[in-house]
Amino acid sequence: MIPIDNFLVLSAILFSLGMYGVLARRNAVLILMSVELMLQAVVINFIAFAVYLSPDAFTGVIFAVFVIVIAAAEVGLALGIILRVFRNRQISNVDEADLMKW
Amino acid sequence: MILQIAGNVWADAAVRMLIVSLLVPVGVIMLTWVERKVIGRLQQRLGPMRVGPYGLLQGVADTIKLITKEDVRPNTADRWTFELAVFVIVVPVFMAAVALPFTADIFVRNMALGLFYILAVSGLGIVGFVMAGWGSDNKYALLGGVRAGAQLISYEIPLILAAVAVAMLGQSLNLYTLVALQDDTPFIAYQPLAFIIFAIAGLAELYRQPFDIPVAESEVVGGPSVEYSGIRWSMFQMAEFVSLVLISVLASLIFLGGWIWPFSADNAGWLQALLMAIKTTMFILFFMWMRATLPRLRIDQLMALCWQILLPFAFLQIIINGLVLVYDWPDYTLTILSGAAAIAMGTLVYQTARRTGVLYQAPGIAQRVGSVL
Amino acid sequence: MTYEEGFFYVIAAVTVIGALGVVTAKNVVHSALFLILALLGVAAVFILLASEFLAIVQVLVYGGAVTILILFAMMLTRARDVEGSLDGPQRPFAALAAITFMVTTILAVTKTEWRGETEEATVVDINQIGDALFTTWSVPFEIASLVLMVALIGAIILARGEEGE
Amino acid sequence: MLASLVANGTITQIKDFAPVISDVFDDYIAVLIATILGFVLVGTALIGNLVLSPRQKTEHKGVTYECGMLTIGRSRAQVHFRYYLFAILFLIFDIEAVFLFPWAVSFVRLGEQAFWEMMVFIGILAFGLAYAWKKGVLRWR
Amino acid sequence: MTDRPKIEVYEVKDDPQLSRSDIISPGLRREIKSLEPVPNDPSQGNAAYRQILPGIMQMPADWLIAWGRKSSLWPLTFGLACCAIEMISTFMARHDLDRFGIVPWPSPRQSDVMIVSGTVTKKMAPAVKLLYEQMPSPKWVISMGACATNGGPYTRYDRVLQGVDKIIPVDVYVPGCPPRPEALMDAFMALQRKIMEERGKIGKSA
Amino acid sequence: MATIDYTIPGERDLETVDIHVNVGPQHPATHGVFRMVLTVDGEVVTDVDPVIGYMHRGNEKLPENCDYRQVIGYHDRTDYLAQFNTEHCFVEAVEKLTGIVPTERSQYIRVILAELNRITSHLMFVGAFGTDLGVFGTSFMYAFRDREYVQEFFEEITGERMMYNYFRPGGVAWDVPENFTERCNQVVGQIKRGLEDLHGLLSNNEVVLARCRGLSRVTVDDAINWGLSGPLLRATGLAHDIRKTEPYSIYDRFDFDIPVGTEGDVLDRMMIRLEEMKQSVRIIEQALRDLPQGPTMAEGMKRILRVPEGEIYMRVESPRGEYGVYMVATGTDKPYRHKVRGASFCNLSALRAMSVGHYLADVVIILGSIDIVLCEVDR
Amino acid sequence: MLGILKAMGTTVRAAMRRPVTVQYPTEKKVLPHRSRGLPVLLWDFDKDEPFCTGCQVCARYCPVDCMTVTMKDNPKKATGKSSRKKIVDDFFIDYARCMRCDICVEVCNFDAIVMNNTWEGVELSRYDRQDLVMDLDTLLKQSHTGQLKDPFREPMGVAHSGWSPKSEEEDAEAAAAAKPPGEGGEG
Ligand code: SF4
Ligand code: SF4
Ligand code: SF4
Repeated sequence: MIPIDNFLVLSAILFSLGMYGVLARRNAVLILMSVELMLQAVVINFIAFAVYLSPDAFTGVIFAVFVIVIAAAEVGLALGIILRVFRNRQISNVDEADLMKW
Repeated sequence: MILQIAGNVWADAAVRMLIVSLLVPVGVIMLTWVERKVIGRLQQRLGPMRVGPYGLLQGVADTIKLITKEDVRPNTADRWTFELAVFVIVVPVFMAAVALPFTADIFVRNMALGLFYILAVSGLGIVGFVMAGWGSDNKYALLGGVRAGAQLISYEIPLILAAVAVAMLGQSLNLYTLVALQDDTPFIAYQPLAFIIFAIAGLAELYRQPFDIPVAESEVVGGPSVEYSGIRWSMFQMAEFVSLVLISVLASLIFLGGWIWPFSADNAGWLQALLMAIKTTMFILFFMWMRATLPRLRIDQLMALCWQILLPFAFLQIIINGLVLVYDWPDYTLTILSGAAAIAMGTLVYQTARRTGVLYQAPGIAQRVGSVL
Repeated sequence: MTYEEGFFYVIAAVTVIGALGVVTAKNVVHSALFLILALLGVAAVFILLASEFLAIVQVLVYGGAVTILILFAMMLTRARDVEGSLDGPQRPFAALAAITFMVTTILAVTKTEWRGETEEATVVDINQIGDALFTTWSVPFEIASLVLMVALIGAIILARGEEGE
Repeated sequence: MLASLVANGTITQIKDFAPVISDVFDDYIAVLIATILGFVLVGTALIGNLVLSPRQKTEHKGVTYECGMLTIGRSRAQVHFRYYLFAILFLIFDIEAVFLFPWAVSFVRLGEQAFWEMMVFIGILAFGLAYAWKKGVLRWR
Repeated sequence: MTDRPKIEVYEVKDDPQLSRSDIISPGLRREIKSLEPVPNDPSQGNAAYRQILPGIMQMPADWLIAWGRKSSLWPLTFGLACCAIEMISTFMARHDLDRFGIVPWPSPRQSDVMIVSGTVTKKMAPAVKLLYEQMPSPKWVISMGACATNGGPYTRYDRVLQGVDKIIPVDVYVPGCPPRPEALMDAFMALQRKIMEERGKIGKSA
Repeated sequence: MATIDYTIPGERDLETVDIHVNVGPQHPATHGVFRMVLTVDGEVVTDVDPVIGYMHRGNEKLPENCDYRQVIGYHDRTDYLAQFNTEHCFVEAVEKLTGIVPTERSQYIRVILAELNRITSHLMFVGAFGTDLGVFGTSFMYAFRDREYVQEFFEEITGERMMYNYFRPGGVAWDVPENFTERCNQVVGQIKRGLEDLHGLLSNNEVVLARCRGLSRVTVDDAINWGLSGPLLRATGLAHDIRKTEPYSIYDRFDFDIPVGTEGDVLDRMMIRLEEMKQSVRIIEQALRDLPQGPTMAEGMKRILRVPEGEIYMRVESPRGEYGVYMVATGTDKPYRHKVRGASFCNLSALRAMSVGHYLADVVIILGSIDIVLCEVDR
Repeated sequence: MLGILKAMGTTVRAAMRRPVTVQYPTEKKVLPHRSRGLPVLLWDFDKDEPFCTGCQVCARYCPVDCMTVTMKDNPKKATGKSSRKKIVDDFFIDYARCMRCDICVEVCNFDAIVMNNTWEGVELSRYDRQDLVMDLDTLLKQSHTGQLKDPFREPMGVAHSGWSPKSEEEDAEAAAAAKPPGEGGEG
């Protein structure tokens, strides 16, 4: 049986990679994808704790389901915002989207 | 009785999967021949005749030709996207084949969530088309790729909803259970509407006429596969034909009572195989018949059909099932309601197509031009 | 180490490679494809965690929908594959921060002694999920639907413009 | 009939039809094997092609095909945003399917309440769909 | 760098003339110079199995491959002039080329044989040449009709190419104006014979 | 033609840079080697830039140093789907200039063959149009099945399947075989049976209706301004058919109807062609009924045909519309100037106006509905 | 839906009928008597020489000038076996350029050339375009060996283009009028 630490370490690595992406990238879509990575790491943690530590396993699973759902919704919205910015400013780099209004 | 090929479970699965993957090329070769023959007859000519007796070796010859054909990659194509797209298109089909039983004995694995799994995995192939379209750096391919993406994802929703309707009747996602429940009545009798939706959506998932918009020869010349040559191109064909078989098998499992109906649950193995073969062939021939007969829809009509007609009616079917099951109404109410809904859908489509210009929405610039010119 | 661990390491390697690709690829579409790889790896990790349902959900939602969405958005914003235009000057600091975070978390995780750690992963059946979802968690379930609807409408408005033409 | 069948647990006996103990892990080992085999099949075909096919580099062989003309402008152009809208719709309803599947297999056991919950859920999303419809998102213009 | 889209289209749209030249003539300008003939290379490149396989096993392999090639010749759907009509009617139900395993494909990447069916004008010649070069080898060319062979009735007109073999190597010539469908089928059978005869050559370039 | 302003507010939600897509010269949808550069915004075509001239092979210039008999061969190759109609136009022109009166029998033979040829041309259209619509070759197969019957019949008369070179100033080259009448009836019967198939396949199909109805409507005024002729013009509701308005050969002796459309859309164009085949069958039956005996070549023809000085513009109703020949003769045995008015060319000039602002898929079938013959466009 | 059903019914009915295909290489349809293959010369059996006198009228009238004819004094005339003063010496037809217009047959005053109405006139695919230039022997072979059963000579000879009793001045006129039109492209 796999010790739980493996999963936690994996999720830590994923999370920090996503973090790097968020910090380093400039293209908004890429930043979004990095955020997705971080969320995945979180989900892994949820499941790991759920199936290893909690008596009623499915609570964590349901949490994971909700995380996935909300994440997906967030992707849709965020991409909508990015497209909106792109439409008005013809840019897709966050550095340039610095004005609060245009 | 379980046909255990190898002692170890994994070895058993491996051997079964190996058999499947050896059968796939043979089946595809035969299917190409069958399709050309059938379409030839529908067009009042004889298909292949001179390669082998009645052109039986046509598929073999094509395969040899294709495998000894140069594999060209455009200079400007994005190398890895272009070359990996083929894998992304073919592999999901294999993955889906794992959970799909043919008879009680002929299967790879019997998954608890088989139906759900197949629907989920078959969605992966869509990415391959977008990759192919984007990677080959060709306008036709790009148009075809995004068209394929839009069409396949859109029609996946009605497909899934129809499958949900079946799962509601069977209260299970296990294909064995679903088949076992149809020993006296196939599910098509309970919910014809779901069956029609499933058939249409399946046809669209296979991007064949009248839904062959991604690969339309007279518009985007062959769509995503336009830049592919030789065996790499034939992989597209293989994926298409295998998924044709998969959809047909799935439909005959969850709607036509699989290997049980109209006989008893414990009929002999050969009888089961025969039943499934007949039902599957029926579907395949039907798809070919449609292909030889119907023209192509336009992409906006395609989307309108999916989102404005199929989707609401799929929800309607789910609601009907829920009501009947929860309040434990007699079965024939289910049949009646679903049949009525199906007829309603048919008439709706008929009216829409008949009324002038309802399905035709000029994209807007037209009026301006009319005034200008 | 058991064979399961072997699988785990392979899958973890694939996932991490995918994640690395996402954050380092020079071409947006390439990093999107790497994202698919990482997400499928995570799905496999779910399998190792004996939660089949979640893995399939992962494949369905991320393998199919989200990736297509991201690919379309990318082709829409025409994010060109120009060298260096994807990463900002702040890259080294980002790397530093990420590495620090990773080290600390890994230390924390490995040092901790998890109490009540079961020997066997409890297998989650879809029926249990259904029961829980529609009894105990019915309110968040409904709220989720609201969130989805808001996301849908919001995305449409954003993409089409306020008056929606 | 069906409902009663389900209610008095006939399903559980019917589950016995499943020949192989559906052990999650073994299932997905099979999936892994299938994936590998798929890659192997395609790979062998490509390698065979590599060995058997003649290779000839001519000047224009790699030119992008565009009806015998040279490409005008950039090929990897920008796709239209309508595709994106349909992707959004698909995403939303895909997630709905995620909830539908567990519901489908358990709502009879849970009775009316679960059923109506899902009806509300579908209703809310249907409102979203109706909004999209009204906005003309579904009409490709 | 800011990723602003070049809106060249809109800018030039104000002046139709400009847009025309901008859109069409670059292609033309590049076409003109590419009219020198494609060298005829019967080996059609180099096949790896020539080096790998021992010579004794190459002959059956050759036979098998040549058989496969001759049994599924896929022409390019490519009609030029009047001859194209007879070509089409050869594909149609009455004389059904599908019997030979010959089905047309629209993209040169998937086709093996190009039927030059009709007059090749000097404006069309670069396109024909480009399409031929885009076809993956091995590939063959059938010159159908008098025009494609040597200008035919229009040979006295200077915009007409005096035979398509001026730009691409031709394997089979079919006389006639237009050739009967049977003549085209006969050409295909001649091509099949040729493939079987030359099976040793293909893939063995010096 | 005025330029279109390309920034229409509200129609471009996200400013997309249009891509220019080459369609043709080698494309399954462009019949022949026609090329158009489509400016595509997503799926909508915002500009069409037709490029012709890929088939310009001197069909007008070469006849100017051929004698009048050799010119007939070149007219066959001008509109290679309606050879008999083109020959008819040319020989009528020569006869008008020289004052030769063709014999009765030859006139009837000419009309019968020309009408049969109209049928083959329309069959070709229906087949190609079905393929543009996306039928997997079936309509093509059925159409050509019947077309073959007619072509074999032509071969029995003239000896050629396509380039007949059969009409001559003053009559026809040689008399038709004895079993002409019964063979012709047989062929007509086969055509009637074949038309059933085509109607069943296309004319009532919901998909076809959904695709073609209301697509690229053209008003009568526009059609006249653009110089459309033939089925395109009749689809707009104007009953203009040269066989009726200025009957050229002996068309005034037959009674037949001119099918006219109401909408001027693509569906009407298709239906009109399907209907015209029926009318042609009517003409053929009447002509067969009173086909006179007698010589097929006018008396006293000089061995070398010299056309007296003069000029003439002769036009006939070819399947694609008005096919005209303008000829200047200077008393020698060769035309001094020889100009062809191709129907396809004039109809094609309306392509941009018809198809801008439609879907990519629709532009293809609009082009198909024009039914061009490239050798007639470029000549 | 009804229309779609109708269409599907149509295809099925077509599938029920016999296929119209003629399997060409094995079964060939009979060519009509008037079928125009490519021009061949006729052999005069009782004189045992070709009909052709090499008068070159056909070469002059050929629209694409794909014929080359030379004439010589007939040796048989001296021996009195034949009445022909002149006889064809050499005769080439470039089948690759012939447009099968039948004019040469019409204008020939000696009924010496006809269009080949057998399958040999159709199956002429060659690997080299030079092989399509036929010389005298090849052109005569068909009729000499008697494979060319009954070639089609239109009943009125060339009357349809105004055949009046032949006279010297008209011939001269013809010769004057019908110069080889234009310069040939490439031979
Ligand atoms: S050879 Fe004759 S039929 Fe063929 S294209 Fe040339 S002119 Fe037309
Ligand atoms: S064939 Fe006739 S016309 Fe020609 S050279 Fe011989 S005899 Fe004279
Ligand atoms: S048939 Fe016509 S083209 Fe051919 S040789 Fe005779 S005259 Fe010349």
